[in-house]
Amino acid sequence: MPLLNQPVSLSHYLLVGAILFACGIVCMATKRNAIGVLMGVELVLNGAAVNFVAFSAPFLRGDAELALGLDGHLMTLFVIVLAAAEAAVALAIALCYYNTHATIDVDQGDELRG
Amino acid sequence: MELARLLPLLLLSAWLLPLGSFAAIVFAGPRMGRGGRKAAYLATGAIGAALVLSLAALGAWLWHHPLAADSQAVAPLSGDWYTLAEFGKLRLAIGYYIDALTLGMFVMVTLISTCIHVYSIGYMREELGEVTDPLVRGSDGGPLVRPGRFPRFFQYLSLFCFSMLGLVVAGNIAMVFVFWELVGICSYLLIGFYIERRSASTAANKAFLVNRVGDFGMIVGIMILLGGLGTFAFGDHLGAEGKVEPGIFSQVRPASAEHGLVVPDGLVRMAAADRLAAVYASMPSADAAEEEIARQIPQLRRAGYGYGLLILAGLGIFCGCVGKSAQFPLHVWLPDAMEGPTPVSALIHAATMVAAGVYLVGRFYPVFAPEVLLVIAVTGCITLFLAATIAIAATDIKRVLAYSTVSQLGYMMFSLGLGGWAAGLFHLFTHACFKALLFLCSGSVIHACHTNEMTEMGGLRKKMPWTAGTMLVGCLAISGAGIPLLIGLSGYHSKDAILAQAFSFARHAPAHAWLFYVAAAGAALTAFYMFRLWFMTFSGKPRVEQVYDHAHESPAVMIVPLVILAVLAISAGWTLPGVDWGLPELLEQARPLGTAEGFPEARTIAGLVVPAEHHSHAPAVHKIVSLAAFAAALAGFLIAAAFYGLRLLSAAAARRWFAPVHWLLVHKWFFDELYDALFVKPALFLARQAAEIDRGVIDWAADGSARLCLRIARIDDWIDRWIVDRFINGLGRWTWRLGLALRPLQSGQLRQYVVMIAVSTVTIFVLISIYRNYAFLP
Amino acid sequence: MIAEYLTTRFGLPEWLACGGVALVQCLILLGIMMFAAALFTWMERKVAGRIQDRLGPTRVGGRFGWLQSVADGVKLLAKEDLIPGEADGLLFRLAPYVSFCAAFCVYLALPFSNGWVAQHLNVGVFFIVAIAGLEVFGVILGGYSSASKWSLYGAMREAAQVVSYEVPLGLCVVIPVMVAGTLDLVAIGNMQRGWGVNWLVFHNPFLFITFFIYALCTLASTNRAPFDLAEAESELVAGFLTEYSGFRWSVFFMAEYGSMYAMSGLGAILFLGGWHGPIPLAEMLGLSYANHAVLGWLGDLLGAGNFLCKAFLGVAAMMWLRWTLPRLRIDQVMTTCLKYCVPLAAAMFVGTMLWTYALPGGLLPRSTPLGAVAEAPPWTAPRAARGERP
Amino acid sequence: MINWHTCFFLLFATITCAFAVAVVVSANVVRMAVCLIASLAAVSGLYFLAAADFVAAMQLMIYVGGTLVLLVFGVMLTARGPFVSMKITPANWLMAGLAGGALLILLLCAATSVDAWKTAAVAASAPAAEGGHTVAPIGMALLGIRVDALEQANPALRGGIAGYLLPFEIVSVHLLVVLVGAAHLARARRRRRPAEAVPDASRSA
Repeated sequence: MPLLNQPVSLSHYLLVGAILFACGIVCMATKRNAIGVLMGVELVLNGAAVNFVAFSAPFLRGDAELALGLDGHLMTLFVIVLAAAEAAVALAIALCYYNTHATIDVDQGDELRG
Repeated sequence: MELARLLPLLLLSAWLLPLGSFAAIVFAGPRMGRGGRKAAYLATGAIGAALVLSLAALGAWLWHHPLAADSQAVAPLSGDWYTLAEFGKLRLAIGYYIDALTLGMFVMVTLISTCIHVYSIGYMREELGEVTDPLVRGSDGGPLVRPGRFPRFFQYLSLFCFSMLGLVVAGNIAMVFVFWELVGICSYLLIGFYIERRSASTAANKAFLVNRVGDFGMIVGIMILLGGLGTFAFGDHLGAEGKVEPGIFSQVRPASAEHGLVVPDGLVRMAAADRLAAVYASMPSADAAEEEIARQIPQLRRAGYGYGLLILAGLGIFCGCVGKSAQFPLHVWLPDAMEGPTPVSALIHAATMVAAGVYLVGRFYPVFAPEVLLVIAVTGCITLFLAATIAIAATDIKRVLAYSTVSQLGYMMFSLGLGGWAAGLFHLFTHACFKALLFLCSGSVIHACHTNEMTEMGGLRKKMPWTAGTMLVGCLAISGAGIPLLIGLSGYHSKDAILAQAFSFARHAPAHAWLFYVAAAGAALTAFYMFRLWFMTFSGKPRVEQVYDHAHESPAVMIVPLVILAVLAISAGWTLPGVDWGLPELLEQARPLGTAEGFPEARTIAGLVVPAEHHSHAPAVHKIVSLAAFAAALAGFLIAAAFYGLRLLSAAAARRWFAPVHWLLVHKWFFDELYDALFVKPALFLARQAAEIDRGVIDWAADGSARLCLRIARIDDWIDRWIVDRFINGLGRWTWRLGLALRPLQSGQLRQYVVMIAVSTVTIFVLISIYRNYAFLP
Repeated sequence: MIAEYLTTRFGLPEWLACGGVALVQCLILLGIMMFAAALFTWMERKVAGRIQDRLGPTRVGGRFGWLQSVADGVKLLAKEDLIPGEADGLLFRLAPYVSFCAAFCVYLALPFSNGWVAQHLNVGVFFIVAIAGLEVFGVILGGYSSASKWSLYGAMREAAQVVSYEVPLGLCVVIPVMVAGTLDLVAIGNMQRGWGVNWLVFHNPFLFITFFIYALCTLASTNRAPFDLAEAESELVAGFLTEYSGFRWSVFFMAEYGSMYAMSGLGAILFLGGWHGPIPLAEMLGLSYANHAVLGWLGDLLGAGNFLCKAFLGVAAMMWLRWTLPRLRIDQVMTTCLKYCVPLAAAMFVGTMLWTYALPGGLLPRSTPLGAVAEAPPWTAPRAARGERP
Repeated sequence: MINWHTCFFLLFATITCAFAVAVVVSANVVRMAVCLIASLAAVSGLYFLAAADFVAAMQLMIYVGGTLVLLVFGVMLTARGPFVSMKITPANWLMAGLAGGALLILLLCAATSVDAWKTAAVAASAPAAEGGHTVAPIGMALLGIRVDALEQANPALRGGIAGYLLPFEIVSVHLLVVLVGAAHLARARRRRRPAEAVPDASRSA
């Protein structure tokens, strides 16, 4: 199987990240459910995190000396932690939203429209 | 620890303790117990601790410099605690100047203040709750009811003590002046303690204003000294380069001239500024000019340049002391100051305010030229006689005491002016003891009777045995009672020393012999009015039954200070047998360098002779004076006893016989009226004229300019309305329209925003990549 | 290692060798898990019986009814498999396997003896805690997809409970990790070699208390009484299991017993010395690789026995508690967690930290990260020597 | 010679992308959550492959808990009907799809634009065994010491300045603040009646 014999490179990881990112964007754009939108955000953040991890691995690329190394890992950690924080606040907002609008549909919350 | 470090530390602590108590009461006073009761304990504790520290400091001093009969002057400790600022060569510092006089004053001030603090705890008890002041009418027509001010009173007392101690310890004139004014403001606050009473607030204002007159002179004196000597400091200082910078005293009395009075170079330069400028103009270089000037200065000094300035400086400083120590002609404020609570009167009269003036004269003694001293002596003499005569006619118990204070201060000034430095300050100390005692006794009486008028008292001896006894001690002390030539109460020793000095002076300068006779007469008058007071108050039959029935002995907290002070009044003048330790010896140790010899004719500049003090202790002088003084006092006592004690003579008849004199005395020699006519009325007249000008001219001009402004404003308004506003409104309208046009873009739809963000990002990247020549594409 | 051996000795293709070894390992683990589940099912009934003064199963398979589990299994397999009509079929079917997979994956990183671990992970502790947390997913999915109120209630309770108890559980796990200075379970286990006093539970008083908090949190996170609110048969019929029957139901139960055993094992490694007994028997007998490979293997085998016994005792204690204590109310459950366990665990954390850093020398040699730097650990070696970038 | 790294990468990448797409197309919030967690778990597998073992474990641990909560909220807030779904119009789908697609194309272009990224350096052998020990270095970095940068030439950077102590502390405090804030936002309040919740006046404004 020639496909399985090829080494994986940085670009492959980036492709996965890109797909995750795009899926997240589409998810945010198509879900009327606030929780769904939140999941889209999580996907977007993960797409970014995949990129960080990929860039930090020196063995995936030709110019290994340019790899981020531990910095990439740490940035990913911060992304994960901040994503958790974001989720906490977003869920609290969703709860408030539900309390005031009696629904979770984000299309109903257009009081601030121009 | 060595003395030079220990003493400043002890005195600094003693000095700052009352400040701490003041600050604490300011911030937490009303919350200190019910009605602020604990504020009293705090203030008393602080001043008591200061007393302990002062005693420790004095003890340390005496340990290092034991007194001896012929003790030599000990060099004072001087230095700075903290330098506030330096302007060129001029230093503004919080400094100290410590000698035996400073330490003695510290002990005296803290001791008297402690007694007064304790006494006040009892005296001011009414202020703990709500106070009804029958002398003031409230807004409802009835007597004024106000909240008590117990903590405030102790707060002021603390500030007062702090100010006085600062004045005493001060190491330079600037600091002296600051604390001088602080003492003034404290007396202002305490005299006006019952601020609602019109008389009290007026008296406070009067005290303040009269003091300002004196302070004006003082500022002149300070400015002359500063301009001539270039320093504020009393003592010598180690300069920046390790050079000793001479202080005021060593410049006026340099060691090179055996501490004789020499007009300093600075003053000579100042006086001969014109001639020196000419020298500068004629010489080629500044250095050469300096040399030439240095060469010329002795000549100029011999020619009398600068001496006038020195006299002026001395008179200026003395002017401040006149104001503060209530000397003629600025004595008018002190009797009115009786409006304050009695402990305050005691404090002002005994230990703090008025003592400050005498203390300052004593401190500045080396700077005074003989002419200044003569002025001081004459002023003191006039004051002592004037005040004594007024006291004879006064019926208000506190006013009698007030005039007696003025009179005794006159004695002190008198003595200082005649060269009796130690005698004058000795009298300051003894007077502090017995005058505090007398005031506190009178306070006790007033506390019991609720009136100041002696004509309503009488026979209180039975009701108030302790007060009567202690007050009798005070009267005896102030009259100078004692066994002639042997021993006596404190006043006997100090007054004897003063009279001896006067006698000695009179023998040297016969032209001024009248000073001695007036002083001796004053002694007789003193005994008379004091015993008049005592007899009217305590002996005979009660004059007003209501008052008598109401009277009662004061509580122990007031009696104990009386007893302590009575003991002091008896013994303060004594010299401890065996070691020969006493106040005169202590003062002798503090005597400024070069003043021990007085001003023999050879060394005076104007040919005036001031005798050395120890000459007046010679038996020939002493015996005569002692007997004369005793005779005078005895005469005064006998007359008082005849009129008021035994009632052999009728006081009313005497008043009738001497009606014009009595009229003059009751009106206090018409000083108030005189000042009213001379100063107050013209001032008011001027003010009225100024007001007229204000109204007629300045207001008219101001109105006119306002009208002009209004016209201009109208034009401006038109421009604003029709040009600026239209522009702005147009701008706003366009913004508004733009906003309306952009409004639909904000749909409130979250998902739409997401799509917009994505599309925008893509667009931006596409644009950039086109710009960067498709660098993102593989 | 074995895969290499197979490749070189027998010339098998690499993928086949590796795959084969992986398969065998999985089968061994699955076997252990299934056996444990079967044993514990029987034991639970016996223990319950004894505690309630009954006999429990007595007939099937002889004296003690030791074939009862087999009988149960046959019965469950034979039962009709029901799916409610309103249910979300896909999730309903998926749920038991999610639970089971999670419970099974824990075993992948759990060392049974020195080096006897399917996948030696550097972050073993975190991996196990993370995977164990996944088990609750099955419960929630099952409860949600059953379209039944009882199930949904049970699932929500489970979710709240597990999310809450993960906090103190994580704290309790971190404390021995902090003392040990590594997340590697094998390293943590080997650190406690020697006599029983070397166990981390006796390292300091705070760790001793931590062990009991850990045990409590384990009970809660494996959904055992007195924290079995998700089932709560007296209130919710059978909680999230209401609509399940037959084989799926049994899979849930296997997952539960499996994870109980795994969590007890984790506790044994973290606190109770892992595969080292209270007496260093293997060292006394000279069972080490230094003497001979077979002797070393025997020593490891002894260690494995030790470990399995400790984990077994842990499970026994869980059963004992289950049949002794009454069930808590949901608010009491949350109170226990948030008001007692979390602060206590945090206090223990601080206490241990102070003990480890304030006291010079604990009972164990310190190998904290800071100490490790002083001893020049491998990563400080020049990178070129390790074949990485220059 | 089979490259195991490639094999597992393909496996995890496929799972990741497939479940990410499933999240997008799924209408039921619970199924979305299940798909999301599958996707995220596979991402953590990718992290393991990229020799980031600690990050992978953290990803697993935090996202499991986080998504679990998401799931619970999804269930609770949409529990009015058993399986509520909110449909959107095909036009919306088209718009979102176009935007997402354009973004995807852009990202794909960028990902493949650098040649060095397309050639693996040492990936031929299994690298994870060598590189997968990041726990202690990350811990040290969070304490402010970069043990992986010890041969750093710049002494200022080597002296721990390049560590992550400060960001770590900032993130910790940030988390605390966020927790307090979330608790405040979500505190129990009197529930308004639906009629009040969406007043007509605000709609007509």
